Amino acid sequence: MSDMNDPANDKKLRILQGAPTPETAHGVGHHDHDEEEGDLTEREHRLDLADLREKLKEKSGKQYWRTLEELADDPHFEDLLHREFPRQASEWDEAVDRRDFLKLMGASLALAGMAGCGRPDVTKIVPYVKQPDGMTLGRPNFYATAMPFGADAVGVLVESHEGRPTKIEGNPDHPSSLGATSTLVQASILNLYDPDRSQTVQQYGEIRSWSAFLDAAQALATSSKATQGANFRILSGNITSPTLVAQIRKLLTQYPQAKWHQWEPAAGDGAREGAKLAFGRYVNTVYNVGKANVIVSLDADFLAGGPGHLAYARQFARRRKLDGPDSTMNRLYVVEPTPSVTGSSADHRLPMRASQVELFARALAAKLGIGSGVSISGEAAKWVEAIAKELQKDRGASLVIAGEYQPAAVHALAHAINASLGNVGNTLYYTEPGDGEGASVESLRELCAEMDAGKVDALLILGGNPVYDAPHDFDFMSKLKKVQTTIRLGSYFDETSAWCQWHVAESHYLESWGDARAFDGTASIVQPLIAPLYYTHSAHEVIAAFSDKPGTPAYDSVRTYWTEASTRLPESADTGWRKWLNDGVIEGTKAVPTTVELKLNAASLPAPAAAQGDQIEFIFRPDPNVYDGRFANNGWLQELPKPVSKLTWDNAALVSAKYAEQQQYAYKVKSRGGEHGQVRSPVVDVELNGSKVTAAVWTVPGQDNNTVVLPLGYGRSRAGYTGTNKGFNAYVVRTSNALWTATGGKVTGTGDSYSLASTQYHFNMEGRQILATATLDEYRKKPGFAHELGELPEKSNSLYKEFAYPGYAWGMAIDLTKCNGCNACVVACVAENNIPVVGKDQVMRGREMHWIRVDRYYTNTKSSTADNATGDPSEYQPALDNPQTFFQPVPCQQCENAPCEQVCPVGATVHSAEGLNDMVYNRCIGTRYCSNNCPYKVRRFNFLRFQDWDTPQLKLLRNPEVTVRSRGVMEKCTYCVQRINNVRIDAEKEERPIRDGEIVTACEAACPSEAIVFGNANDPNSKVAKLKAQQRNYTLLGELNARPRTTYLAAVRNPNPELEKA
Amino acid sequence: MAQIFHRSANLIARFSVLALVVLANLALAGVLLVARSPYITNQRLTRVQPVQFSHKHHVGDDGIDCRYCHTSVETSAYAGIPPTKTCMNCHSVLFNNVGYLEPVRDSYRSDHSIEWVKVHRLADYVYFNHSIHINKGIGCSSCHGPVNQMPLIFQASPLTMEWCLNCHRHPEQNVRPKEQVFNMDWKAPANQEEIGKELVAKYKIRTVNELTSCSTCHR
Amino acid sequence: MTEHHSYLHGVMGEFDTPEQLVAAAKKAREAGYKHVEAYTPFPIEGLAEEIGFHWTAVPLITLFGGVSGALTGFGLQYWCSAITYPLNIGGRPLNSWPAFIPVTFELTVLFSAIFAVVGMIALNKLPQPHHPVFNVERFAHASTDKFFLVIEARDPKFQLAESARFLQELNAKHVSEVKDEE
Amino acid sequence: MSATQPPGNSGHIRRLEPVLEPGHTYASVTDKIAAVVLTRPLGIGWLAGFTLTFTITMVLFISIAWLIIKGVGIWGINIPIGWGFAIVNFVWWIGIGHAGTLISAILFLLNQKWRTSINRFAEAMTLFAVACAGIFPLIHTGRPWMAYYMFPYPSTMGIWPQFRSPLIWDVFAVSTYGTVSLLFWFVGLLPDLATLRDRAKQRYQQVIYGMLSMGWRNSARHWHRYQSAYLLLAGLATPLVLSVHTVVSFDFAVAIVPGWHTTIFPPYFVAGAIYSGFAMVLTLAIPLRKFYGLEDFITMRHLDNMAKVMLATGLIVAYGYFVEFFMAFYSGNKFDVFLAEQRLHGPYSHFYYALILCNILTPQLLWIEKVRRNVAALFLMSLVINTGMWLERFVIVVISLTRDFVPSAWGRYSPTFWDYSTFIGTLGFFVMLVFLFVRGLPAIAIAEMRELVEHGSHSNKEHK
Repeated sequence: MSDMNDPANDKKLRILQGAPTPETAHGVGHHDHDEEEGDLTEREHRLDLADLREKLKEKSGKQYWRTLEELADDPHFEDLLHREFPRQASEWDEAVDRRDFLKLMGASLALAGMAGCGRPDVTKIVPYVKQPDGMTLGRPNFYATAMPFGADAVGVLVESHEGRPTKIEGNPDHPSSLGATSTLVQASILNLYDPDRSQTVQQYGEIRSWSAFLDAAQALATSSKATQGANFRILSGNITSPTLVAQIRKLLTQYPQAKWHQWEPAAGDGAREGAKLAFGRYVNTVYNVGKANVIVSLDADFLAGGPGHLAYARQFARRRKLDGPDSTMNRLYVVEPTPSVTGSSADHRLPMRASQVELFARALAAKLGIGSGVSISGEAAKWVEAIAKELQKDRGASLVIAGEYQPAAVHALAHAINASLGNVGNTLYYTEPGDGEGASVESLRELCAEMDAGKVDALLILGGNPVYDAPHDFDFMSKLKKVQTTIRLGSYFDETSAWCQWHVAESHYLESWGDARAFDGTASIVQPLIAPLYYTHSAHEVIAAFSDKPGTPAYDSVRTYWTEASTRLPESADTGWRKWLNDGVIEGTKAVPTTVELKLNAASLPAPAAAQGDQIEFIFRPDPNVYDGRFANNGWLQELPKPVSKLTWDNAALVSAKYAEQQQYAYKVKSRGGEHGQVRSPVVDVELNGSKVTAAVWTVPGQDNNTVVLPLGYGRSRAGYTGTNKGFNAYVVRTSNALWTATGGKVTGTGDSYSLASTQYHFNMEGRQILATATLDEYRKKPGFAHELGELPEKSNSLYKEFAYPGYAWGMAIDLTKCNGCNACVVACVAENNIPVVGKDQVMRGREMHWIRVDRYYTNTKSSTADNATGDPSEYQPALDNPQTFFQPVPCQQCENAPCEQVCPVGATVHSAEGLNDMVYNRCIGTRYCSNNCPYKVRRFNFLRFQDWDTPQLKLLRNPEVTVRSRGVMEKCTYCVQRINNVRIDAEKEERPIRDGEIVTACEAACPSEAIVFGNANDPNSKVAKLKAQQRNYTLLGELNARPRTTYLAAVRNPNPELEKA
Repeated sequence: MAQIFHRSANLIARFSVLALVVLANLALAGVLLVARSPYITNQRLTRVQPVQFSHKHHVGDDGIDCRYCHTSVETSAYAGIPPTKTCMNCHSVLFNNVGYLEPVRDSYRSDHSIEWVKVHRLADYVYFNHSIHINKGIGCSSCHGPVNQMPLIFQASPLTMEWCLNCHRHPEQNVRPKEQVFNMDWKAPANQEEIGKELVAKYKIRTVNELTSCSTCHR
Repeated sequence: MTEHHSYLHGVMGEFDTPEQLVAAAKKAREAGYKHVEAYTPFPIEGLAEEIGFHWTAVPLITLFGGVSGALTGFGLQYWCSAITYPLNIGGRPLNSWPAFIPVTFELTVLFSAIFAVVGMIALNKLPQPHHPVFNVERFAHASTDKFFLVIEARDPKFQLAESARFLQELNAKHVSEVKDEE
Repeated sequence: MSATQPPGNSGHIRRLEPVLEPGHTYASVTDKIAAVVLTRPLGIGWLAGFTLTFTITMVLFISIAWLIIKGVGIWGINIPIGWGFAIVNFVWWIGIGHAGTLISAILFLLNQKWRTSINRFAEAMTLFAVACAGIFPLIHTGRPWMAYYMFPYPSTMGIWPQFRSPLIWDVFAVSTYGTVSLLFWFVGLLPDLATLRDRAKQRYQQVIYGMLSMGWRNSARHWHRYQSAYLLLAGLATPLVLSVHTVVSFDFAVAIVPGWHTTIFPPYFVAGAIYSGFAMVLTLAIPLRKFYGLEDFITMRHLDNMAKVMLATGLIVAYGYFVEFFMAFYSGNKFDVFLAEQRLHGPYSHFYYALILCNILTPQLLWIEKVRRNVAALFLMSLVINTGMWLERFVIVVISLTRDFVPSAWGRYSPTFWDYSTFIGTLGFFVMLVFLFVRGLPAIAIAEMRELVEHGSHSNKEHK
């Protein structure tokens, strides 16, 4: 920790301003002071055991291992390994625990050095030789960049401590962020420091130098020249980087015969094809969710997934901002097969199997006079009636959104409906699609066919992981074997790299130059915050390797592109560059709306597949945490409870409560951890499309009865230490003709059971004052409804006289009407506060460490006191077919009469003068009495040594402003006291009061819905005070008179009265 | 029955009982004293540095201001250890070939940092911020002692929590006019108490209650 | 046991029953002996009074211990919680005296108990592993089944032969002189 | 004149067997008891028993070592169940540690002659139980090496313990109780040590007992002060013994956890403590009197009386259980009501029913005189009751924590191997100490037995 506290520990630091060349940006963020940084730039030098012994001779104890670690990052060292220890070297590739391997090394080298463990007497200060300008030691700098993701890019501001990026915040100026971040964005910084990341260029698993690769690439280039690249293929995912696209296009002009294929396993092409169907050409659809009074989502999870979801979530939440009973709300209808974040926060939600949604869309369209009517029955019919009426009422201010995983027809119908309602131009508009976002299964099919036919000699795979995620009927691996030269650019040596001849380690977006377009076309420069930690390279450099200018640094490519492109922009690159970097967006790049005319003849649409009775329908969805599998090795995301199912570390075949009952699936809550911890769930074989996968079953209330969800992204065989062999691989049963919805499979119980780690099993509130809810009408009738379940006792009831808080009184208000349970706050908290990952076993024991948790309750279910229901999914009750779902983030409530403080024997948790419930880690002896006495159970205990003190990369990641807790101490949320203190110190220096909104907690900053507000409750004009003044404001378990500083604003939904009474 | 013990046993017995009690108490007192002794606090302990830098010479004799080297002391939590460049500003000209400055020149040439041995070392979980103290009129010498008289720098204060609290509980006893903050020779005047009180009010120094809250220093 | 340089401690008479001993002690006092000591295998009510020992300071010492314990207990807690480092603990008052009662009570008991025992031992001038009476062979029975009366030499009325005879007249069994070497 | 034998009510007298079988002289009691320590050779039984318990003690130390190395995570505890076996065992052992001082102090003040022959080893048992109990609060902390933070000493940090916390009260209560019990025990031992010194044949025995007895010489003056001190100690120990388990019960009663936050706890914890304490005394006394032939001293009368005490305290405990439920429903507090139902229907209900069986139903057999006079039955009963009392603590500590305020945070608890090994380890440790005690020190207060002979002779005269 002292290393972390001491800014001067980073030697040779450069902040990447203006245009440094990659060389100058070398070797940032070395924090180990007692070691020399070997200059590894010259290519020739080779290690042998003698040098190694030499290097390690005088080192001992920790230094010894550190040196070994450092050496391990030296390609020549790996080179050496392969010469000296071929067998273990293979282990190395499989990215088993690196430290184990190093220990093995140490042993085999028979080196002394176990001595001298324990804290050294002297610590060193290692100042700069030449301090970079523009930085102050100990004050973090923030740099704007963007995280490219799928067909979108999220603009972020990255906090950098002396050159170490430690935390990602949203960029308010960026359209895809508006200041918010998602779980994936927050967690992406952990990937940067992931020790399992691939670190060098390899050929057949042997370490090669970059120059060696360049030579090979050039050789290939020249040979391809002859055939005009006829046998040369590029495979990539969706690319939003204008520069990269331009580079590829340029390459393709040099090799006219060469082809570029694109494949995204978790991005549906329904939207593109739908547009084609509707308008005869590809266009992007951009929504103005904020302008819509009525929103109909046809299986679209637009609040938590897909391009622009952060912006949509914010716009949506702003339309649900309640200042008082007279405020208005928008209304959201969701039709979907399995509960999503969007569905869970809808005013009306209708479970419907995926294949039926098209039928529903047609019925709705017909009601609105588009195409011919189709028969739809039951609840759905009532819905069509009601929705149609509403849409008509709100012409021009309504919106129909089709889901990413729905077929083209649904999208086309949505376009048609929006057009007929005059929504185009109001609540949505169309833009020209970016080149390079054409990923589709057909593209991959074509490639596979050619590979099979032996037409491909050279295949360049940029990112992705086709061997793992291609439809299994393509059998990509065997096709790959037929290709002579295969080159893979990937950040991990994964399933695909294992079968490729060349593997080039890919740079993280935080350590390489690039650019990316947001969902609305706005482009940003991706600037690195740190020089590559390992010998990694970006796609720009790899493409350049095949061009006539091999070895062009990414920076040059990007800069050149924008120099040209800027002619069309208000500012030229030379003048604008700094501004672009500073703002994080390039002015004038936002795509202009394009006009389209509807060519769709709804009547001519092929008849949708009829409902197959109660035949089981399997749907594939990307996992909310690991997405298509690319985040599988990210511990933060693995341990993050999935928004609706609250599962961690695994995926499971999700089934409805009724289905589970029909199949008599028995869940056993184990005494280990129990309700939040270990649940033994039945294991089933899923046979589909001629192949089989074995999966654990998990019940998701509100799922369509005949639907089984198979989440993608798990069952990785070469993900890394964290992600390998977690969950089951749904790609195994996924075929190209049924990418999203499949039928004809069957589920058979195996009789076994499997332990799943769930952080919340019990979903009923047992009639306690925990999550107050009402409909808009009820709220208007009775604005104080939240206080019915019991209220704060009068302060005068207290025997004691109150402590006064004359200065600041920090408080938080969480608006449950806005919260959609997306979990961004949880990961943000983990990132900000150095919260350790404990692993599945510990989660199963009920020892997860998250300081803020998002509870999920089903309000209309039976409590377990009533008729001894269990109150958990192991038992069916009709309400579970379509329960009312609510989310509640629970951080430490910072009680003024804190029960935890009173029982601590050593005063390790006491109250600050500003009403914070301070937790003093270094005083804590770990009696856990405070946690027992905490009614909200928000305290977390280090039962074992959960922190990783060994891996150097993770030391770089840590936030130096927060103590790293070790074994045996209690920890908890402190309202990000480090942020409070830093802001306060600045204010004190200027002798002015702290402004409202000047302190932003990590969770507040991340929240897309602006549901969390922090501030000074003593200041009547502060946002938080105003919220607390609302009648909706209530206290969790107020009757206990703990007087929390964190209060909640009751959840209000806005259902359609017609559907209500129906 | 035979006498078991010699009569001297009486004295021995009583004395040893007494001794036991006394020793136990002495041991306890001893532990408490050692915990406050330089042996534990590293007070007044000079360290061997790569360059035997003399604050006495640079501050005392040459009268160089603290902030010339410790640039960020007014703005950041860390006072900042000067980069080699700062040394070279002068020593590229002065004493530019004396042997004992070779490490500096070498560092500058080879671009490898000089590794100083840390003298003032706070526990990892203490978050001390230089700038706020400087800005509220707490002088360097209040904690670092008469640096201008130290040929080799050493830790002048015990840096125990007790010691920190003394000042956080009675800021008026240590606060000085801001213009005196970098004055190494400043001595508290006779009427420090009253001046102190005025300054505390003037500089809007927070209440003792706030200054002694745990989260003021621990996070 | 070498006899040279030995001095006389007193004469000791042995009795079979408590009753005899009490009677003898009574007689001895009536006979005007001041320094008489009795040894019995178990406490005998009234015996101490018979040999002229009426008042013991043990209760007073204990009381003192109790009072000081109570003061220490409450004082310590009050000082720690309200004076030296007043901290807001869950909104409870700095001087939460009800919460301070248990510790105060415990320390009261602890101190008085220690004072009682230490006081008793000290007043009895223990530890004193060596004592002239131990030189008498039969004195071992003092911790089993015999009752002893000793007239000490320092008694002004003491004369070896005289006092020994006096004891025999009280039909003490073995009358022996209690010696000890310098 | 023993209080249990009012003259004139001679019919009553005949049915009561004496607390000491007739025919004993000062010498005989002394010989018989001292012999156990001084002359009796080490029996194979003793050796075997000691070896076994010593081995188990080693298991305890290994468990603790592993705990220090790895952390409390090796146990089954989690969030929300922050306290598990460790605290259960702590409360249980402390409870057991109550009988000794109670017998010595309260029965002494009540002038119950029958206490004489059992108080010595009851006190010893108390000390050993407290020793076992003391282990747990220490090792259950996350950082045991920091436990000294709990003591008020002038630290360089300038901070002090937080005296509002029941855990601090525990620290003081338990350490005080341990110290006072030790003093009480030692004072009682003083004359007996002297007796052993005088009867010892080997030199080393003479020296050791000589030192321990500090040169006690049975002087009348000494006896006088001795008695006054002993009386005072008894007077002090009486409120103390009641306070200790009251304070322990505060650990729970002061907290807000449903199932803990109950005003009935102090009285029924104390009753429960005495309950289990006497049970343990029986568990030890019955084999002891058998193997060392002390039936004359520990007569049926003692067993009978102890059985009656257990019956009485058992009923108080039963009342406590009832009141818990009554208050839950009477108060209508939804959390308490819910918890009460959970005890009956929840995942751990079987523990609760087992508890009722052991602590309330079975002991009712003690109404029957035949049972009270059947040594084997009493022995079994004592074991059952101690099991029950352990279950009671488990129910209180664990079940309450599994179902507290926020349903989303509910959890469950299951002990691990190390939980069990630590608990069993303390059992071995306890018995080992008892083994050492019976061989090293007089298990029965000799001097007081001589007194008893004295009184016995008187009362016998009267009856003739």
